[in-house]
Amino acid sequence: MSSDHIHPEPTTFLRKHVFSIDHKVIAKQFLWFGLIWLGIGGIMAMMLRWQLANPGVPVPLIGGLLFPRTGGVIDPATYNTLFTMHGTIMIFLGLTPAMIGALGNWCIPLMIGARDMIFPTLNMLSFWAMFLGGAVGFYSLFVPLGATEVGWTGYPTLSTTVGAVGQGETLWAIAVFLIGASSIMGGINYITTVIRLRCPGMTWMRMPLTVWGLFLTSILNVLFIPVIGSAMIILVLDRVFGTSFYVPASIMSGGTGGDPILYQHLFWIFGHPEVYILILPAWGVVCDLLSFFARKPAFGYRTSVGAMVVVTVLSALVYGHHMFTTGLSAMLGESFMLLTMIISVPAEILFFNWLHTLWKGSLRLTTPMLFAMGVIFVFGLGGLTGIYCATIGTDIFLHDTYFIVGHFHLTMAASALFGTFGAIYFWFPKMFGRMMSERLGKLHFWLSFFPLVLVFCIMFISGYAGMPRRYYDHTSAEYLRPLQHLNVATTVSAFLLGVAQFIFVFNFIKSRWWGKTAPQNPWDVGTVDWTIATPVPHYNFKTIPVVRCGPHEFSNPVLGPDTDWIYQTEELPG
Amino acid sequence: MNTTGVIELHGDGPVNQAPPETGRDRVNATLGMILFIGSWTMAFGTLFLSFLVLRDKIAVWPPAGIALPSAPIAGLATLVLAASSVFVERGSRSLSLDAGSGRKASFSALWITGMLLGLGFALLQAWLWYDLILAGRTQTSGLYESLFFGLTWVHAAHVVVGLFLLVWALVGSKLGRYGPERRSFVSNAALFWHFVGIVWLFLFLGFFVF
Amino acid sequence: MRTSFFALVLSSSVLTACGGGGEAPAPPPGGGPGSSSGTQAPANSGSGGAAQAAGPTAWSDSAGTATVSGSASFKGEAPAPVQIAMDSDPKCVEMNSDGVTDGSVLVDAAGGLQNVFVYVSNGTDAWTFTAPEEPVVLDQVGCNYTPRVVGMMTGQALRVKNSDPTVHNVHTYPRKNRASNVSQPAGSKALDIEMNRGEVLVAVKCDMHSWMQARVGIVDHPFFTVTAADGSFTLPKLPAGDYTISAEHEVFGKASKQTITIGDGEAQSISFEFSK
Amino acid sequence: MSMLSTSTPSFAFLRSRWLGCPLALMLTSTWALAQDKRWGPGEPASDYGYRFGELFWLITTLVSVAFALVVVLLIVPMLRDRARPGHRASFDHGKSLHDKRLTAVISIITFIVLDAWVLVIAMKDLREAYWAIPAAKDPQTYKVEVLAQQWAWSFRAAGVDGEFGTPDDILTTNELVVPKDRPVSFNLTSKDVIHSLFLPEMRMKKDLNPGAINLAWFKPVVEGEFSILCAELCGFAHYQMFGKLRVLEQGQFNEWEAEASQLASTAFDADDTEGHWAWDWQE
Amino acid sequence: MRGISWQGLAVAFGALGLLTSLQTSEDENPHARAPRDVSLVVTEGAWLRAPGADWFAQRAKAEPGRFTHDATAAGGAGGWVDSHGEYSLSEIEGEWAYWQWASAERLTDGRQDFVQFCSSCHGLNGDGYGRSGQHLRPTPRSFQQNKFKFTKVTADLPSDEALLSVIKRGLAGTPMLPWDLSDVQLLDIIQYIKSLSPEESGWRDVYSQVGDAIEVTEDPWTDTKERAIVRGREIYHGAASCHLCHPGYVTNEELRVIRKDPEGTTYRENLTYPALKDSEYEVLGRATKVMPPDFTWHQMRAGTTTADLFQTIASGIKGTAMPQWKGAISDEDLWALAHYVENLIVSYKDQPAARSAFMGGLRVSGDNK
Repeated sequence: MSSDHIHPEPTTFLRKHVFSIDHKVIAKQFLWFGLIWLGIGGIMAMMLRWQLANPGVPVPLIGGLLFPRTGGVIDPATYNTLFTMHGTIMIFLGLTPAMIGALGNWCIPLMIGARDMIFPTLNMLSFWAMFLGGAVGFYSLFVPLGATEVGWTGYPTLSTTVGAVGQGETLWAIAVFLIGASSIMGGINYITTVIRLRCPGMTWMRMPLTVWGLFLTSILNVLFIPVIGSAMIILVLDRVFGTSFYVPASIMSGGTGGDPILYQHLFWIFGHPEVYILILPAWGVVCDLLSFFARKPAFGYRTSVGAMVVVTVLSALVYGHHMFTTGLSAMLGESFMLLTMIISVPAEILFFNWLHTLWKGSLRLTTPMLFAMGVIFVFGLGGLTGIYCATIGTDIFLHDTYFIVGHFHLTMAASALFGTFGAIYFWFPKMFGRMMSERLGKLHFWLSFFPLVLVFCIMFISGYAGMPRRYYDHTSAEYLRPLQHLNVATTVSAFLLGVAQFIFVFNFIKSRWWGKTAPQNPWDVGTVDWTIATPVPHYNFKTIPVVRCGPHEFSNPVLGPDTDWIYQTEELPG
Repeated sequence: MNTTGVIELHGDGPVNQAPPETGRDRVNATLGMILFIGSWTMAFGTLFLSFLVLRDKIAVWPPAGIALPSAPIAGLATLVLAASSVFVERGSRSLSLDAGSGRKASFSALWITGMLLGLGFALLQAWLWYDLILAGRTQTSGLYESLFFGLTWVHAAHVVVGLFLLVWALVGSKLGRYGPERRSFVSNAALFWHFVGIVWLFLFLGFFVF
Repeated sequence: MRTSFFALVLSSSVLTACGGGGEAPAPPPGGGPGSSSGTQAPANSGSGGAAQAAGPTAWSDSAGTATVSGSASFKGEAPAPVQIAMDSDPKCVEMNSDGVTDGSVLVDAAGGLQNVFVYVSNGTDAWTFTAPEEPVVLDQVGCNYTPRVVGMMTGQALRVKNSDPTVHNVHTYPRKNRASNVSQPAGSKALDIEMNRGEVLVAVKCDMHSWMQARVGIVDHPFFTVTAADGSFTLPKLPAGDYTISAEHEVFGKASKQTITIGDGEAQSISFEFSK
Repeated sequence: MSMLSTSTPSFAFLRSRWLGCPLALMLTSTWALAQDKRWGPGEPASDYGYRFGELFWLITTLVSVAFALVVVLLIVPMLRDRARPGHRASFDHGKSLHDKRLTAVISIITFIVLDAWVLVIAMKDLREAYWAIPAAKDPQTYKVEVLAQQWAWSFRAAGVDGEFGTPDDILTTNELVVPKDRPVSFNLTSKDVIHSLFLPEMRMKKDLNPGAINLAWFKPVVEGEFSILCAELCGFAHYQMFGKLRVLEQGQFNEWEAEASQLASTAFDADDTEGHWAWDWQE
Repeated sequence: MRGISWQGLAVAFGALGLLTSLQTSEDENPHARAPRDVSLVVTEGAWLRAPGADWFAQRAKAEPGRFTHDATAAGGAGGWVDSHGEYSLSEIEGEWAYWQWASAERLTDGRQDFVQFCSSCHGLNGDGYGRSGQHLRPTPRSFQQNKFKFTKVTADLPSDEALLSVIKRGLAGTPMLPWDLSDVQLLDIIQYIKSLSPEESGWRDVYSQVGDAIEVTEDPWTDTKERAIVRGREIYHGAASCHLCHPGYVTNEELRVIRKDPEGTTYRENLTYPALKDSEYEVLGRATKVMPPDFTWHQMRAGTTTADLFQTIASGIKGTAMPQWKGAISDEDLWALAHYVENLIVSYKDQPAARSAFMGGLRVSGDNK
């Protein structure tokens, strides 16, 4: 499987489209898989919001079809399943494949001048493990007693057979394990490819920041996915074989039993690196897109890389801020608070580098650029509200309220999602050989940007007002009834956000088959992947390129007045 | 960093006979395997962390008054597994020496002994379980048994996978796919087998020694 | 939401086509409800129950000629009767100005045990019996039940009267019959309680006055009686045949059964031993 | 019995009233906005409640200033530095020492202003208030053992004699009566799954883990009726696990406690051991 | 080293695969371990008792076209025929009774909803001792005793509608929630609960009676509330003598006057406190005691409107010391009692000042403590 040897061009239909070992085909498989699941997760979110705004009212349009027994009304068990599967799907089956799977598989080989991933068969297995995980998750919706109903975090003892008796929870654990396995295979593949297959001249400091983001994500993947893998193994042992790792002996009955808090530690040791796994590729893409479309070198390339590396290293040490109210010891609580404050520093550095890249640039406000700047705004909001959650003084009140929901949606859902949209709009021409319509793209951006910010900012208000999360119906508790208007406002803006996504779906489908044929380098960008023809041949590079300058050599005075960019393979004049 | 500048394309015809491994390919394969072992170390590290955390919840370790897996059998199992690792390693090394086909014969002999010892370990492990079950202690009867059965089951699954890889490597070498010039799979299988051995060592120390 | 959360149109319509039948299977015609899916209606047997189809002849008192008598005695040192504290209801205290002892265990000097319910437990299958019209009367006098132990036939009504100036509530504790818990203020009309399944020694209590206890023995034939103060009893005339006779006391439970065979006109005597 | 649901889907979406629903949503939501509304969490009713408000609004002001700066730095290039023929971006890799020093200075300033300042206040809050559990020996402390279960709270107070596990212990369900101006100290555990005792007006929240006892405390300073909520997902009726917290004046509270203890001792059934849940107080 | 048993070795090799565990001895607390292999499917349907003919008459009015009265059914006594085939008439041991057919699918739906929503307190097999039901007083209902406290029916067993109203209203002051599930789910759960009654008892017994909630007659005291309260107070302490279990809200002297007792009669000690009473509701086989509520202190489980109180007093609380008063005292007196109790609740419940003044006054002047 040496990289120089080009594996033969696939001939049969199966080898070419289904079990392909070509990183480009696998990237498209991941993209379609991720987008479909993002759609399903999005519909679930809208059903959740409908139930919160109109408790007990049948869900319009698809309610009668999905919940025939209760005549379209979502009952508490269905509601718990909806927000659990919404979380699991959006994180594991939506963002991970769409961003790390699709973006990673497409960009890494092409942007570092390699012919393919270093272990192509492992790459194919990674997609089919993810597919299997998705299949198990989908099947678990049909199991008697329904799918998992204990939150995407799956805290025992609710997730053990004490709280969730059906098989749905076991299948959820197996699905997460399989998706984890897929991420580990992918991670191993990405790291080895980046280390071993960079073309001559592509030093570490000449790699595009997107590749840096994906490389660091893979490191986190490889190191921390096994932690939740083991946590899931133990959970399945507890549920199926009756061990008592997480099932405690009650205070009154004595006897020995496990410790449910152990699962929380294990989950969040994986959990926080997971949120950085989801944000690092988006950071990488945003750094690059800002530089590409501001026609200006990314400000402080080395400091950005340094910031991302520091975030990767620190990400394992800060998980405690998810558990401030579980009864950590004072020393542990305060140290986690300090560490979480410290990890916000590299994020700020990266943030200011973005702003500096824009400053005095020559902005081309294409759709990818709009999405990249959208990420700046949204990640600014999300990141800054992180301070409330990191400080125990405020977190004691705000923990498990809608404030936290708003925070992690802004950082994880909004920034990562906008980063993914930006990447799709940017690499669509090279991937499918056609241009996505700019007009629809801009419409999609503006129509989803404002409702998105509105939805999650109202959540800050309801969180501050003390509205706990994961409530089926806020009108039953006396204290929460006056907050129902916030629920309704959130639902209205969530529906607007949901409707706006159809523009993207239409644009994506239309452009995929009927879009304008794309030139070889529509955005005038110099990275190596734009030096090859569209559609990209099976072997990527006829001859392995030799890189002579960095990815962001824009408006370099040396280039003379007529052009402001240069391919990485060209020599900087003078 | 591949150093060759321009590489001519091979003809587009299908490449049937796998070309011999270059030095770079072996490094790639080993780097991939090391990353996998690193990741699985985190997995078993988590299991061991849980083992340590849950051990404190049991006042007396090993808990008195209930049937315990017998330490001598576990000790024997550890020795058997260690021996098996040694043979597997010598088998894998015998391929890399620059000798003719004579070496291949000694590879099979060493490799098969390593495999049989591995099988012996599996039997001893099963015997440990059976003793406990005969004494009526299954994984549902308490935290100690949960820990013992839970962790040893997960480890046993990896022993089975390890044995399967050893068999695959042996069959591959018989079919000529693996040999002195294509030995990355064999060395990876050996590496994984050693990893499984080290994990058992930690388990043995945790349950039987400290 | 356990079933068909994502019952997509395609999958659910395909599966329901070959799935289970309609709403509820039609019951078989006529008689008991059953269902086409084979389970027979809950024809609970009930111990007395309908006589066998072949040959039971209606019973008339004249056919009985054999007499069975005997006595029930208590071995061992009888517990001393305990004074009942009735102070929770002044009217009861007023009616029992000289104080009342607990009547659950009444043993006379010779060891004879009163209030033992003696009845034929089997051997009467060859006959069908009709329950007598007039109900069995259980009166509440002086905040106590008189008689304390009484027998009746299935289908016969138990008439509970309240001739006290205070309120009582009649709370029966059957295992197999219908329970009832009705209050009876002073001077209100009698209550008819219907119990139509054989059950020996159903407890009857009053929740207002916790010391008030009575026992009712329900059998599906007339051959039962309660031992007198000296523990003696005589069963009503029996037809010839072999019978097993059992006895049960409120506190000491069941004595060992006695099986006898008796011819027409004969007289036999049996005795029951009770111990703590 | 998964897919074989006998009630075939009613193809409800074909009927007209389903299609009208999104419209109905718009109308109902606007009407709903007119109902009685509340925006903030309400006045704090415990002695350390003010700390959350102050810290929250301090962070909000700092964050708003920082965010305003970010928005400005975002809008200005969008308007001023747009690509126009002949306009070139300034070439600056930001590798120079000056740039590195500028980045370092900005990040240190933001760390100090945004993080360090808040950190110090939070540390002070924790040590002085949230984690300063009042001593159990002190008679002023009103001790309550809380046993959470799937979808209800059981509270046990020591009653007049101050001892737990005695006949006069006051047992209440979904309702807790506490004295005003006396610290209330909790021993929290759960029978089945993890719950979280959330007293919004008192600004207190603590998880109840099965198999372990957590400590928490607050001191009510306002008399009245407040609410108890559950903040950790504990199953289907997690949203119905609310209760009433009544704070009584000291005099009234003593009468209430005496009455409750007397009633409890009359209701005490000595040999019903299964009903007596209690554990000795954990410091 | 123990002797090597070759047979052990052979089996051991078989044990190499993941062993599912053998069931260990049942230790004392069934909830020490997490539940495993919970059965979720009911294999065969069940015939469950349905209410009497008058209930069917109402249903016929409510659902026209479904029920037709057939005079020849039930051996000439006349009975209702259900066109859907769910209800049917049958004769066992000479007793004609209506039965309701609960199909296996419906019981399975009910079982699955029961396990999801109700089993945490009521136990996985409905024995009233679930994991969350431990240490609870009053105890969660066991569905194997066929006794229900607050269903407001005079017969032994409640009809579906009576049970449904209890579940939807919940029991205030106890962990029993007002479940806002859809009626379809609740009715399926109710069918499953009914199928839990043991053989020949409860809904499987031809002799048991299934009644509908007591019909709320017209309140005679609507415009003369004060007189109703005075009348209620007389009955409460006089004819019905509720003060034997519930607290007496009068001084000794007033009680003597109301009951027209001779001078100097003394009443039960602690008159102003309720007296602990037995109940038939068992936990682990032991009957538990129940505390009759003090209307100025405890929370009413079955509602506090006058109509609710009327129904509760009239139907009595099964399995406890509270008898059924319907028929024992006239409806008019029942309404008066309901008004009196409602007045007690409204004026003193959750009002510490008013209550301590009132109860304190009784205790100080009255000689009983």
